[in-house]
Amino acid sequence: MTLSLQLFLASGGILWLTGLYGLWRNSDPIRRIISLNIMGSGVFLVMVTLARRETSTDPVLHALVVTGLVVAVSATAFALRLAVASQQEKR
Amino acid sequence: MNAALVSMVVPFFAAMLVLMWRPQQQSWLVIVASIVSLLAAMMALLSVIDSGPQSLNLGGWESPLAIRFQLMPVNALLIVTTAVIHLIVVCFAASSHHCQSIKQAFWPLALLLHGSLVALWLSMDLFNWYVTLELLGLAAVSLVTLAGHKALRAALDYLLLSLFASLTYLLGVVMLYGQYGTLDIALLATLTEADRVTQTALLLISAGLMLKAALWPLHLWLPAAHSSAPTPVSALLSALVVKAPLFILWLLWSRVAPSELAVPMGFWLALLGGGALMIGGWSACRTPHLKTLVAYSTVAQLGYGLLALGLLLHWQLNDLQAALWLFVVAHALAKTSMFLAAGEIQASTGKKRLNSLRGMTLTMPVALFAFAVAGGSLIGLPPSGGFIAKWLLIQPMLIEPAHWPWALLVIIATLLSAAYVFRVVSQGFRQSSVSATATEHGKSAQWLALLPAILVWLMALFSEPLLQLMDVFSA
Amino acid sequence: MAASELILDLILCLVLLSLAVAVVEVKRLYDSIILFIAFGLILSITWARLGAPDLALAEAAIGAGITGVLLMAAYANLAPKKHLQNSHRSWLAVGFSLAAMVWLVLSLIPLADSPESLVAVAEQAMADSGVTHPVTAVLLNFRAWDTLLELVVLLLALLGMQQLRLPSLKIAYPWPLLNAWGRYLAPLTIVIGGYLLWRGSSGPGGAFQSGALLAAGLIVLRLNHVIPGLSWQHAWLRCSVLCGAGFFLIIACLTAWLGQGWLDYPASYSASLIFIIEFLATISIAVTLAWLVTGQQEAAS
Amino acid sequence: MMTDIQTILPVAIVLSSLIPGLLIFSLKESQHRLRITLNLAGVFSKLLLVGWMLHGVSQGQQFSFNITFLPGADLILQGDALSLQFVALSSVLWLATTIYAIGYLEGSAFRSRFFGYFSLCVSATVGLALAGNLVTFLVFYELLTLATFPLVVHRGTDAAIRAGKVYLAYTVSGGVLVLMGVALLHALAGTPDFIPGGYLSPLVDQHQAGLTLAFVLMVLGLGVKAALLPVHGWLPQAMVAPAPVSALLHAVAVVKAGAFGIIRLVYDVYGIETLSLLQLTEGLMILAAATIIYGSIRALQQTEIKKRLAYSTVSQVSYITLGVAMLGPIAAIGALVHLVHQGLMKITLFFCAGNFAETLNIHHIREMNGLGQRMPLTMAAFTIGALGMIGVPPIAGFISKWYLGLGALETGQSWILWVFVCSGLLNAAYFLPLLYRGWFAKPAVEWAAHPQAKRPASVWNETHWMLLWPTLFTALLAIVTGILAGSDFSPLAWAQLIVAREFAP
Repeated sequence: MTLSLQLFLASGGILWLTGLYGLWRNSDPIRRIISLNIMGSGVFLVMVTLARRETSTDPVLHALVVTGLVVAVSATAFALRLAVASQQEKR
Repeated sequence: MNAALVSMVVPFFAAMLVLMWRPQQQSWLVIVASIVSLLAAMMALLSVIDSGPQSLNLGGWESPLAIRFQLMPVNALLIVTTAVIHLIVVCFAASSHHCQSIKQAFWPLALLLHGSLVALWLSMDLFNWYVTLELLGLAAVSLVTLAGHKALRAALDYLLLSLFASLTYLLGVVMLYGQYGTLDIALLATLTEADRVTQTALLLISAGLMLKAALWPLHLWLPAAHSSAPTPVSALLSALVVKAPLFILWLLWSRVAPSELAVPMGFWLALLGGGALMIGGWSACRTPHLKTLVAYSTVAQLGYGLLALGLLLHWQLNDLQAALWLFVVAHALAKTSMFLAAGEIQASTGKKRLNSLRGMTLTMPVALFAFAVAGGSLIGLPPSGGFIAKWLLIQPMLIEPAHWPWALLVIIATLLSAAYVFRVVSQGFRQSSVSATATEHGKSAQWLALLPAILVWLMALFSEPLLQLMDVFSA
Repeated sequence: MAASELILDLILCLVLLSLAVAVVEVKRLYDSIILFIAFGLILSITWARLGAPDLALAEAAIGAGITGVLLMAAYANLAPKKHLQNSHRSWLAVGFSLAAMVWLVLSLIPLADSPESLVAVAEQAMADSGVTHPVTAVLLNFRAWDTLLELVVLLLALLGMQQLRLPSLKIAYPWPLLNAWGRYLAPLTIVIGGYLLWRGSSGPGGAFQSGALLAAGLIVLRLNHVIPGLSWQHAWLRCSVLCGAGFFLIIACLTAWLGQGWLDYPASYSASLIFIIEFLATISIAVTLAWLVTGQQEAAS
Repeated sequence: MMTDIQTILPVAIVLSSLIPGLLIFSLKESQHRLRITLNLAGVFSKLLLVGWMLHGVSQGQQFSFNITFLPGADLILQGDALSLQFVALSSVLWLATTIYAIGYLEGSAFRSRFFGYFSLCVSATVGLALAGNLVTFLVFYELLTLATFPLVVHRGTDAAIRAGKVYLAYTVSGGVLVLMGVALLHALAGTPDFIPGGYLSPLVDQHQAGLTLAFVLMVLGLGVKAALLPVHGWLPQAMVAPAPVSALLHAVAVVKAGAFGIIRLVYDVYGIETLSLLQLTEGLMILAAATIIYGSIRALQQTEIKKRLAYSTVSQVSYITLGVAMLGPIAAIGALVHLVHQGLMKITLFFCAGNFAETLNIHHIREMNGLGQRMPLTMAAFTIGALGMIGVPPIAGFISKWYLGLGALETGQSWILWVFVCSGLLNAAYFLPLLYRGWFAKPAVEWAAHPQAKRPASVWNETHWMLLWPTLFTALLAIVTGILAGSDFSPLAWAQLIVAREFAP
């Protein structure tokens, strides 16, 4: 079990970095927002994996992930709207 | 503690009331809410002075499970500062003619920002800070977008960087939780060891917070966002919002981090602070636009905070935290004044550039005076709040000959800040070709811009109780 | 057994990672969005695999579903020339990322062996929480303050979007199939949403999942022009957006004023209080999310 | 009862100019009677209060007021003999300058702003003089910088703004150096009150480097205002300011603030003993001597009247520094009395220059030919000031130079005598041609045909009475203090009192 936990932890970290890389690499706001979501997914993956370390899962971490998800979706919605607005302005 | 909760809840409720009933005359409601919040904040401060730090476990659960609030002298002071600045800013927004167009949307956002800030100051929980930081970020970005189309690009960059910073912060928090199984600052402080996980986690958290606080070299978003925002918003952002991450950074490194990590990190933080002072000051001296100058000055002044924090950690000197927080409070007041004055001037001339300030001593004397007086505190001229803070900062630098190079840094920073402040002021004294007609309108807004500047100079007279307050805490 | 599970995990991870890299690297924005939605679905499978069914549900509804709709909507409203990747690959960025990867992974791996958590404490407190599902207990009782603030985050996102004064989403002529399906789908989501909410006190589910589902239903109805555009003019809409956070805050104040302390529910009422809060929160979440997706209807138009 | 007054009096002296100043800011341009009333009320109440305190101090009373400020450093205002020397000088000259300025600025714009800042400057100067410890001194020292800047740029022309920037660059840098010096001393020794003989002697062994650095920092910082050699550049530039500003502030208040600071530093902070142990005054002496010679030479090269006077100020103020640095009692008397005498003479000269410019638009030396026929009284005042500067008896300047020379002999620094001789000759070289032109040269144009003004009906009307009378008043003072130097109430007697207290074992 530990091995696959390590695997998921590492994947979470790499996802986070992939998002970071995407953020750096892209200039288009929508792609940047997607990259941010990937970063977020990486963090959530780490959290869910950590919750799995004991026989019973850690409810606190799960609750934190739920909160994090809602925060992420609100921010994403707002950011996308802003991106559209700012690009429409440019035209 | 209850008073502090009232100070936090009142803005939240007021925001909901404004949103729900949408009264035509909203300003009185907002001002009353701010006054109530300020009174409650003062009562909280008094209660801390009387009976020392207080702790509250939300929901009545045991400490590792519950989110914990703690009222200490430092955050009581910050709550009062927040309330004072919000009160001044909403009064300014209500009285300035140039803020008419943004009012409807401004009130609820400003109130939510106020409540969120107080929630952040009170909390002692790493994840709860993540939520409050998100609140602050969203509220701040929404407020920036009030300026209309020109500000959208800056707002978007601000939002993306802020979200990125939050996720960086969150990863670090999760790692700390994974390692130590708690999110509470006080508990973590007893557990942490100087291992690899802790180090990485702390670095991630710090990177996220430094980005949010626009600490050099992660400051690039700040000048665009703060200068394109509407005037009252710029004041709130520069004065308060960027200080919130600094607060967390301070608690984290001075409490949670083991000293093996904190001492070397302190050195680097102090160096970065020095960099902020130099680069921020230099950029402020170069920019042709008034509000951008003020925004760069925020970058530079945050460098003082970082320098104080870094040296506090590096030398393990708790005395420096008084310097750190007095810097924060003094800068908050002075910067409010500067932004309000600059914004009022810019709105009335309709031009962004510095040279539109010609003849301002005649047309808008109070606004220019406010700018100069606030600038005096930023430079650190006595007897102002900024001076007290700087004085406390340089004392430990001077006592050891080995520390003298840091003092040199402060000298250069002071000269740079003097250079950019007087760059503006001397423009105001320049003769203007425009026929000199003193404008009567907007007088009250100008006086409101002057008010925080006067407060920051009054701070010097009350330095004794302020310092005692800080001592209560470090004892 | 363990080996086969490990292989499954390995495959999951590889798929996730390669999808993520593809999302970042593909040329066309449209592909990137589609891949991201797929990524969200795989992620929710991963979470189910990791013993987090309620999170899997939330991720499927919120992460993949609503975010996907949002992305597609934004895509539809953007200038076409913006869709191509413009920058060349930065080897500096790649190099930095690889170095950071090694460092980050090395610091993450030890965490698998340090089982420090609040599991025991939470289990102990469950009896007094008023609910039986631990995640709900954490969300609405142990760390209720986080949840309250999170409702405010939603509200702020809505306020921010609202005052951008964008025209409402361009909604094409309803797709016939969608139209037909929508009439069945929407009521179904309401039923499932209600079930999830009710179930939340004892099993996987709860306010966020059901709110997200309800929002999806509302969105479908809106896309079919069954319900009119959402506007701040309507008092009942304002009411439903604010009721979650507002009621929560009132309860918090009342417990601090009359009861034992901030958010400290009286033991005998805690179950019902939590249910009312969840119910109102669900309404707020559903309306806010739907509103965020479909956009503000200008009063004038 | 008496104790109350002894606490309040120092504050009252500062407030007597501060409050009218703040009130004047709020006045409209047109409320010009009220403004004059406020100004004069401030001036006379200040004179009254200073007179009261002078009396008290000569009787040996202590005046002191303090409020808490920084940890270990209160804000203290106190009146001792040394402060009063400076306070009395600035108050009397404020009277003269206020009347002069009212006449000078009649009808021009921004008068509320001008008089507001002018009063703030005087308040800062007086506060600086009354400061009871280094931190208080620092506070007023920086305030003085701030309050003088608007006066330098008052005219708002490009030249004025440029000069203002130069002024700020020098004075703010100087201020920072002083701040660092004060903070360094505070870190080492705290900030006790000024005390004759200084308070640093216990630290000499342990903190030699710190004390040396602090001294260098502060002398450099104070040297900016005192116009010591490498950092004197702002003073000639600042001459774009209106004449009353040049007269009171740049000839007296600001430069004397620097010199006064050096006096305090040497006598009441470090103390003579400590300084001779640290061997720091040698450098200060050389710097001052060099400034004296350099200022004189530069003055000789100037063709504008105000510029020449400005470089003369650079040179003359360093007499004070030199006298202090010699560390002997007689030289100290010379330095202290020169503080007053030079002020009286130099303000007279600047008033005269202002009168020439205002009445006949004369700015350059070559235009002065035959001025004595047109403006005999002003020219007479100018002559008194110039001769005093050269050191001709019985004018005040002679007294101070005499004591300085004696002091040089007493401390065995005979090379300084040569500096004085040399400087005296240079003084004569740059002042006497002006006198010659004024009295004996033929004017280029007949005064009757001069475009600016017709010949006045009577001698007393050669220029506006508000410009003329202050000039004559200060010129008279310069003679009287010289002639009556031996009496009990002269600046000389007061300087002897100070030195008796400072050098008392």
